[in-house]
Formats: sequence, structure tokens, C-alpha cells
Amino acid sequence: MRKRLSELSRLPTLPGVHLRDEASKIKRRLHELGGGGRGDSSAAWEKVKLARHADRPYTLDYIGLMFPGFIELRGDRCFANDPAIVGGLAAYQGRTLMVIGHQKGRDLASRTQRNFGMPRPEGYRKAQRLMALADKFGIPILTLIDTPGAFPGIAAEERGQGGAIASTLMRMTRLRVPTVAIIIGEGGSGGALALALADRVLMLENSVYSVITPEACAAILWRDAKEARPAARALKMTSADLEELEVIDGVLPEPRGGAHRDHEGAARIVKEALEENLRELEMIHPQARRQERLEKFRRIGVWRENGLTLF
Amino acid sequence: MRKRLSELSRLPTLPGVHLRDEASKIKRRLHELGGGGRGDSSAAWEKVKLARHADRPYTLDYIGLMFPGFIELRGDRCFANDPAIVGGLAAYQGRTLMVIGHQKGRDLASRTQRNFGMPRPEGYRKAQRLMALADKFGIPILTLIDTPGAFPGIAAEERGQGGAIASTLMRMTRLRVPTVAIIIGEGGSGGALALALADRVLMLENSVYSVITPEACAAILWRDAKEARPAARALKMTSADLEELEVIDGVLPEPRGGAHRDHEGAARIVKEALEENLRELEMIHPQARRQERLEKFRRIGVWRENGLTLF
Amino acid sequence: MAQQVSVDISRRGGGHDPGSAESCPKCSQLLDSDELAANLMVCSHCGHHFPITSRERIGQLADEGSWTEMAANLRSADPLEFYDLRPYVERIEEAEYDTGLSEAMLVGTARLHKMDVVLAVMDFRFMAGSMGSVVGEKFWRAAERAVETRFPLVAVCASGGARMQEGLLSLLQMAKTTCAVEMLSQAPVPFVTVLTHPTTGGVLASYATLADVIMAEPGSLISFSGPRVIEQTIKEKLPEDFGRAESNLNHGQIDMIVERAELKNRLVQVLGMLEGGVACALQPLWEEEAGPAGRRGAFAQTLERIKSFAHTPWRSS
Amino acid sequence: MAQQVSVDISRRGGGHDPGSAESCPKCSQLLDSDELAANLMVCSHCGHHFPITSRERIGQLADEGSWTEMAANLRSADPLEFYDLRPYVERIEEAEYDTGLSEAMLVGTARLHKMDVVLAVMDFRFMAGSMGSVVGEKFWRAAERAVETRFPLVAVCASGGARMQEGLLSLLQMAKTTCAVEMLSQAPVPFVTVLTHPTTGGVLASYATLADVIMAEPGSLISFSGPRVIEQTIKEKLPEDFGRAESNLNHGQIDMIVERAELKNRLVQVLGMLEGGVACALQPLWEEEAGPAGRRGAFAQTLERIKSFAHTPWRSS
Ligand SMILES: [Zn+2]
Ligand SMILES: [Zn+2]
Repeated sequence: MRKRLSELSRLPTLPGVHLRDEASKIKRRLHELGGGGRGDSSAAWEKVKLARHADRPYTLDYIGLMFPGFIELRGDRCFANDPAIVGGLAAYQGRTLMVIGHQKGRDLASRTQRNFGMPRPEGYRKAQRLMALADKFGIPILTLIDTPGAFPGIAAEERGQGGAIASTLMRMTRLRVPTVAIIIGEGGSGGALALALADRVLMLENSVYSVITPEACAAILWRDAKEARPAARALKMTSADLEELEVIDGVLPEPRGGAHRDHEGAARIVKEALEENLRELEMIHPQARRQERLEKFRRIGVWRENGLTLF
Repeated sequence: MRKRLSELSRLPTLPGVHLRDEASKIKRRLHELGGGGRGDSSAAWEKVKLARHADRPYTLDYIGLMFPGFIELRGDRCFANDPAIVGGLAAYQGRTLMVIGHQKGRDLASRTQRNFGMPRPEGYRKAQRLMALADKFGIPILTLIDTPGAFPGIAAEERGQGGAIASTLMRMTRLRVPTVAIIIGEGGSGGALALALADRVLMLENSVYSVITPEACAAILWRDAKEARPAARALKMTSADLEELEVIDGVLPEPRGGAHRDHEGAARIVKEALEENLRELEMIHPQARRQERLEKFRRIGVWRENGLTLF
Repeated sequence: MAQQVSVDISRRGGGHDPGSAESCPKCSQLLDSDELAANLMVCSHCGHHFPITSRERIGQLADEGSWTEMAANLRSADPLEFYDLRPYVERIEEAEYDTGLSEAMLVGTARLHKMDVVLAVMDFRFMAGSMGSVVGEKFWRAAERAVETRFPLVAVCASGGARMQEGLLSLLQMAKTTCAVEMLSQAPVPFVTVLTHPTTGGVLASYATLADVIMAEPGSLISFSGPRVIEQTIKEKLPEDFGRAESNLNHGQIDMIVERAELKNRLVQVLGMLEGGVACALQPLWEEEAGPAGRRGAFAQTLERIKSFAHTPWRSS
Repeated sequence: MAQQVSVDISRRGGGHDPGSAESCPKCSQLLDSDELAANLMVCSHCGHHFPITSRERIGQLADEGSWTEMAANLRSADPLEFYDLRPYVERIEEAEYDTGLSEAMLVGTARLHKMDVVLAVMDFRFMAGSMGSVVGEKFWRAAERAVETRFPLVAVCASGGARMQEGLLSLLQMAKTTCAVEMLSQAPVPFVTVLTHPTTGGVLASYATLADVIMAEPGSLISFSGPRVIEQTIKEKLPEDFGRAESNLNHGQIDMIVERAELKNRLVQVLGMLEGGVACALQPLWEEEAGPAGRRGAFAQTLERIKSFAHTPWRSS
């Protein structure tokens, strides 16, 4: 670490290359060395369990608590209405928001109906349609992310699961309106990311966001799905991990005991974060905001080049 | 007729109202009175039979004869590739065209595969995708129209046949590139129109273009599908009828004996018309062309207002 | 394709017969006509929505005295000099006599809970709600007015399809109404459609499905091809729920099903929400993109309205 | 998700063993390695396309001596200090040793039948063609070069998905590559992808399916989720043709299936056609919309190329 740090400090900033603020790297490493639960693999796993907690508020709970009015809009105008993604117009401080989010069910019937929050391609195509509608009328977009991942099924593949996610990402790059994405529970893989190419990406304290579930990761790399604990730790999927990696824009502290114990408190926190971020984003001209969005995601990545570690 | 004419000539042109050139009206009526086959109901029916003739050149025949190179592009990126509509990039005079058309089959197997040229929603969605691609790269679009109509089936309805046609029409209103539509055989109802909201709409001499098939019209209005002959005449669906009604931009004379007897000759005629129309259209700025397209379709209709017949 | 869908609107002349009784086609209950009308022509037993006339619809939606008809003098011509067993002109005259209307669509301006809107309401009784030149032109004028005034456009659809007696001219009204929607879209002015029983053919395949938000009345048939045509093609009997609003909702083709009693409120909520977006589009930094200045006035009005909503919670899901 | 798809590329180090024999996994025929290589690694008996390495692919596509690699010095870092049973750095070193490559993608410029293009070619042997920070950055630079030079971008995909050892950083490469495609799209510069066996996960759900034209090699598995994950979820064995290129074509997800021997020609034809559209975009009256002046040069080149095509008829359907 020290070697890498000194290498970096010896060199001028290269054009087109983003040198991460080293202070945060050091802080991060000190944090790790000093414990704080992150050296402990069960801490990450606890977060995974919390993020999946059945009592956590879901998208429709947040909508109900945050907005005095909400009109759900349905359907991809093509094949189906996917209940695993909900979206619609929300009354927000004398104006309108488009809210789009994954929706899990709470009891067996609604879980089945919502397909455990795992969208099919038509869910993503509905999201795109609503994004286009919001963009047309200059309505800012809030996405709430909470899914184990896109549904892995034969028919979903045949209807283009990969392409549906990709085109949703593409749609988000093109939006003129401000976009805020908040991971409220499980941010599972491409199925989560599809709604998260936003101007601001925030995580609730006890949410997770990962390229793969720890179980699946363990099954592949440890050859044993039961090794999910070390996998969860290794994947650095908690909000604290990801804030330190600087791949998200902020962490929202949850109410005492966690969002699952205080839905109202959680909704208040999400609403305040939304307000603050929208206020900042709306100061930026749409063209510039779009450009900044591209730049932000363009910068993500860590690699070595000519012996240097670059971020 | 004379009364209507004198009413019109007495009045100044009203704002927002398009008074059709009366000379053509008179010409038309004289033509009718003077016979010319149009008073004979079998003439229209003969055209219907010719337009459906199994030996007529189809879209892929024209493509093969008109362009030295053609790359078919497939799929709606959503549900299926519909073989009842074909489309792709054609090499055309040192540049590129996007060609999209209905495709009938010639033998039993290919007819079944092409669904007798009756598209399902995915056919129209493929057409939209190809139109968007052409628009992105400034590639002019040629559509070739030859269908009994959009396929009437349960699954096609469930996947949004109506919406698919409507959104294709909408896509065509928005194109920046020049568009030429040519009815080469059967122009059947909404399924044909979906590809025909173009800057220029031309008909081959022996093609027909109608709101409904004469058989279906007869079944409803005559309560007997066998009355298709008078229905064909009453619907004014031949190229000559429609030129006189001024709802198309031109009629292309077919080779001696009809297109079904001389595919090469027919292709030559279509190609010349395409060249001429594209040349004219490309002199217009894209914005203006789009505006003119809207205006052109805006003007279509005949009604009475305050006792006047307006066109 | 106009007459392929049969709908029983026995009530001629645009109203109900006071004091008489009607039997519900769904639950067979005998209903008192006055009560039925007071219940907006919805069966109080099973919720069946009886088809209603365009004037009844406007009466249910528009604030008292706020309706002003536009383009009232448009009448069908007979450009094809069409006749089948009877001349087209005779069919029109009959429809005029039976309905007291001059065409299958009424357009005008109205207020819905004080919100200014342009309305375009079809009437199935007039030649099966078929779309010919007059319907196309009325819709165009409604859209034009909406763009001029920045009032949103609400279109209530009920149609058997294109008016075949006007031949290709009627088919091309699909293109014309689509161009009108594109004009709305460029503004942009909110555009909402309400699909009622039945919405089929050329109307469905043009402006009806091009709205920003698509609502439908419960039980409405919403299908491009008529059920009989499909049955003849596939040589099977269609299932009872074929093409109904509920099936369309499941298949992703419409946004919501709204009961008649809720329709006015829901329209105002949705339109207010869509206009609420204007609030954002008029942030100081956005001004160069904000479009004509007239919009600012509409916006101020909208903002007030939305603010009043904020104290009246509602939910659609 | 990277290692969930198993592919047999036994040929380590980027080539075949001269004089040896290989058995076709599809028809079991024993094939002479030299003949197989001469036949572009396609079974001469059944047409089975053996997976090939990125260098083999470039060798098959690029005109002799025209390949210039870009961003060759990019190497994976280990931002998560990831280890499972073994450290990530060790797995990278092993992959480097086995493949002679530094990462799962090679990018550079080349000429295809004299047409300048930017190439981005994945190599499944390198950690199952997984996409981490380096692949994302290489793709970005390839796209950037394409925009600067106005050369079209051709991406040949082969991937097990995201590089899980880089955690969320690898997931976010999907967003990054999508932004790169958006940059191409704004230019616009033609972008064509070739999906080879297997193209799955994050690569499929980002740039691979965002191309102007999507080609696939026969028999390639093209699926977002890995077959094993789907089998575990639905608790059934998948059909043999599940997710294959042929199924994707029928389901409207790709434009065409191209045999390896035809790939180079087809790419040049499609790219020439897409650039041919520039001819129209540069009509005198369009000039204010034509974009950077550099394009005019590219156009002249294209025009010449297209003209030469005009004398060589071809058909794809
Ligand atoms: Zn009832
Ligand atoms: Zn073989």
C-alpha cells in the first residue's frame, strides 16, 4: 500500500486519468486494520441478512410514506405488466416525481405475484417507457432499488433479458431530467443496476449492492454455497465498503435499529436525501447534467497502467 | 356538383382550410360519367385480383432486382422476428437505403412461414427499430406495401397489435430522413398504412389500397361476402380512384400486361420513381420535410362546414 | 371495419327513459332507469358499465356549465358517393336523427374540477363510432386548440373502427390523428385517453394508444381486429375475457382501469401530475428550453392545483 | 457470475498444436489440427465453430499487418484485495501465463478489406472472458478512438459475465460501457457486435446488445443468466437449443447469424452500408447538421468503397 501510494504521489496527473483521493484510501485501510467489524466476515453477512429482512420497507411502502399522492402506471405496451417493478407519478412538494422501483411481496401470495422482486424483461421495458414519459414532461426520476436480481428463466431469456437491461441503462444515459437512485435493500447484480445509472446513487445504511449474491459467489469460487459469509465480506458489498470504494455518492444512515423497525423514520431519511440531491441537481443545466452523468460512470474502475495503479 | 362548385368559388379561402383544386374534381366526375371502366363494377374487382396475383413481384423480388447488395436485419429485440415484414440495408447508387416491406410467400411453405404477409406486432416493432436506425445515420427509407392486413389473432392482440401499428405511424411522423412508400400489391387497412405515413405515397397501377377488403366490406354492408365486386367498386380502392381522390402522390404505370408478367420491368419503374422522388425530397431541409409530412396528412379529409364541402 | 362490433345502446337520442326499467346484461338484475342514470349508468349490483352517449359522458365529466363545443358545424360529406344497399348519406341522416348528433365525436373545451381541458368524446351510437373525415378533423382541431391554449387533451374513445363509407379517406384519418398527437407531443401538452367499450380498429391503432397515459373502463373490449374476424381466422370461439380491459392491463397495453365514478377525479389527478412536471421544466436554469411564454401562466395555475392535491391523499395501487 | 459457463478452449497460449488431432465436440469426428486451423477452427464435417482466441480472431479479421494494439499496458489491479480460496492476483497471473494475454479484451485499430475500424475483441480463456475494470476501460478507449477517428467500432464478445473479484466495480463496467455506446451514438459512429460462444451476463446486458447491428456465430450461447442458474431456479433441465444463436434469431434478439468464413465480408458490407448513410447526411442542404468536418473525409472514403460494392452483388437473405 505504501509503495503504491508513493508511486502515485511521485507522478503528475495524467490526462484522462482520475487519481483517486489517497486520503480516503488510507482512511479506508486504517479502518480495516483497526477492525470496526469489517475484518469480521460475519459483519458483512449480517448486513446481507438485514438488507433482505422481510420487515424492511419496500418501494410501495416508501411511496406511501413519502408522497401524498401516487398514480401507478402499468405495462410495457408490448407484452405484459411486470409487478416486480412498479412505477408511477408521485405528488411531491407541489410538483411531480416519477418513481420507479423493484417491488418485493410480503406474504406468500404477494411474493409470488411480485416474483420475489425479480423482474422480467417487460419490467425493464415498462421502466424505460416511464422514463421517457418523465423526460418528455421534465419530471425528475427517483428509482428505488431492491431486487435479488433479474429473473433467470427460459421465457425471460427468450424475451431478451440482457437486451432489456442494456436498453434501460442506455435510456438512463440519455435522460434530460435529474435522476436519483437509492438502494433500499438488495442491490442484486445487473437487475439492480438497470435502474441505477443515475446522477446520484445513494445507499441506505443496511442495504447491499453487489455484482453477484454471496451464495452464488461462494458456490463458484469456494465451490460451496455455504461459504456465503466470507464471500459477502470479500465482495465488499455493504454501504460502508462501497462508500470507501467511492463507487456510490453517499450512504443514508437508517433509524435506530434499522429501517425494518421504523418505516416512517426510514422514509423521512430517504425523502430528505431526495430533496437535497434534487436541489443540487436542478442547479445544473440538463445538457451539463447529462454530460456529468456520462463522465461519472466513465471514471469508474481501478487498473494499473505502466506500473501505476489508476482509479 | 355544379352547386357545390359555385358555392366554393363564391368564397374566399378560409384560414386552416384546404380547398381542393376543383379542376381535378370536375375531371374526375367527367371521367366517371364518360365511362372509362370505372362505372363497371367488375373493373375494380379485376384490379383487386391483379393486386393479389400470385405471380406479382413481392418485396424481396423488388429488392433483388433493384439493388446490387442487401443485408437483411431481423428482430424486434423484444419477442420475435416476424417474417411477414422484411427489412434491411440496401446498396443504392453508391449509398445506402433502408428498405422495409411486407413479404408474402409464393408456395405453401413460404406462405405459411410469412403468414400470408400478415404481420404480427413484432413485425411493426422491427420496422420501428429499423426506421430509428436509418434515422440515426441519415439513411433514406423506402417502404414496400403488400399485405391483406395485420394478422387478426388472439396472441397478436394480446401483444398489442393496435398499439404496434399506432407507434409505427408515430415513428414515421418523427423521421428526419426522407421516406417513400410504394404500394406494390395489396394495401390492406391499418396493417398497410402502418408503413405508409411517408413523404411520398405512390401506387403501382395494378395495386389496391383500402380501408377494408371488399369481401369483409360486402359481408358487413351487403350482408353477403359474395358481393365483393360492388364493394370493391364502391370503396374506390384502385390506383386511378385514389389518384383522383388526391390521397396518394402518384401512380406508377406497370409494364405491358402487368407487373406479374415482367418483374424486371416493374422493378425498373419502381426504381426510377424512387430516384425521382428522393431527388426532390432531399432538396428539402429535414425539419421542413417533417413539417410538410405532418401538413400533408393533416389536410386529408372531406367534410362539410357551414354548408360548404371542404377538402 | 366499422360495424363488426355489436354494442347494445338501446337508449336513443342521448338519454334514458325516466320511470322505465332496464335489465343488466351482465347480472340480469332489473334496474330502475332513474337510479341507473343517477349511478352514472353503472349497475349497482355487479358494477357492469353500460355504454353511455357522448353527451352523457361530457355531463359526467365537465364542471356544470363549463362545456363549450368546438367545430360543431362539421358534417360528413360523401366524397366517394358511396352506396351499398343504401346510400351513405341516408345512413348519416339516420344516425343524425337517431342520436341528435352530427357526428361520432364531440370536441370542445371544459373544466374538470376547475382544470381547463380540451375534450374529444366519441359516441358509439353514431355509425358505430366509426372514424371518418369529420372525426379526424375534429380530433385535429381539438389537438390544435390544446397546443394553443396549453390545456391538456382528454379523449374518450368508443369506436368500431374506420368509417368504410369514406374508403381510404377514413383509413388515412389514422395518419392524421397520429400527426395530431405528434403535434401535442412536440409542445408537449399532456394527452390522456379513456378507452371505453368498445375501442377497436383504426381508432385503437392510432391516437387511442398514443396517449401519455391510457385508462380504460372496466370490461371494455379493446382490440384491433373485431372478435368475429378473429374467430373466422382462427376458426375457434374466443374466450369470454378476450380483449377486455382487464386482459389488456395484464398484457401491458394500458395503464389502469378506472371505474366511471372515479374517472373525473383520476383524470384531474393524472393531468395535474403530468403538468406538475412543468414546475421542473421552468426552473430558472432551464428557461431557454421552456418553450412559449404562455406556458408559464398555465404552470402557475397547475402549481396551485397540485398544491391543493397535496392535502388530499390518494392512491391508485 | 463469471465462471458459470463452461467452455472448452483447451488450446492454451493462443494457438493450436501443429500436427496433432482434435475431436469435434458436436459430431465427434477426429480433425487434423492444421486443417482445422486452416478452416478458421470450424469443423469441416458439421460446421461446428470451435471457440477461438482473441489473437486468432484478429488474425482472421484484420488485413495482413494492419493491426495496431491500443491500451496494451492496462493491467488489472486488485481494488478489493479479493481472495477466495486463492487471491485474485494469483488468478490473474495464472491467466496471464496461460493465455499470454494481459486481459480478457484486446483493443486496437485494424483494416478490414482496407476499411479502417476499431476492434475490441474478448478472449474467453482469460478468466472466462469476465469484464472487470480493464475490460471496461479498454472498451471506453476503443469507443473514444472510434469517435475521434470516425472509424466504426466492431466488438467481438465472449464472456462469462462480470469479473466478480472486482465486486461492484465490475458490475459498474456495464454502466461505463453503456455510456461509451451512448458516446458512439451521439457521433454517430457505426457500432457492430459479434456475439460468440458464450456471450452472457454483464457483457450481454450492456454493450453487446446495444449495437446498431448484432451478429452472432452459429451455435453460440447468448443468455443473460447462466444455464446452471436457470436450471437451479426452474428446477428443470434446459432444452439443448436453449439460448443458442438460432433461438435468439427466432426470438428477435439478433440481426443475423454469420459463419466464421463470412464474418469479415459481412462486417465490411454492414459497416459500409451504415456509413453509406453519411452520403445522405452530407447533402448540401444538410450541412449544418453534418457534425465535425472530419466526417467529410471519412465519407469520401466510404463512398468509394460503396461504389466498388455496387459491382459485387451480395445477399444475406
Ligand atoms: Zn349488473
Ligand atoms: Zn463436427
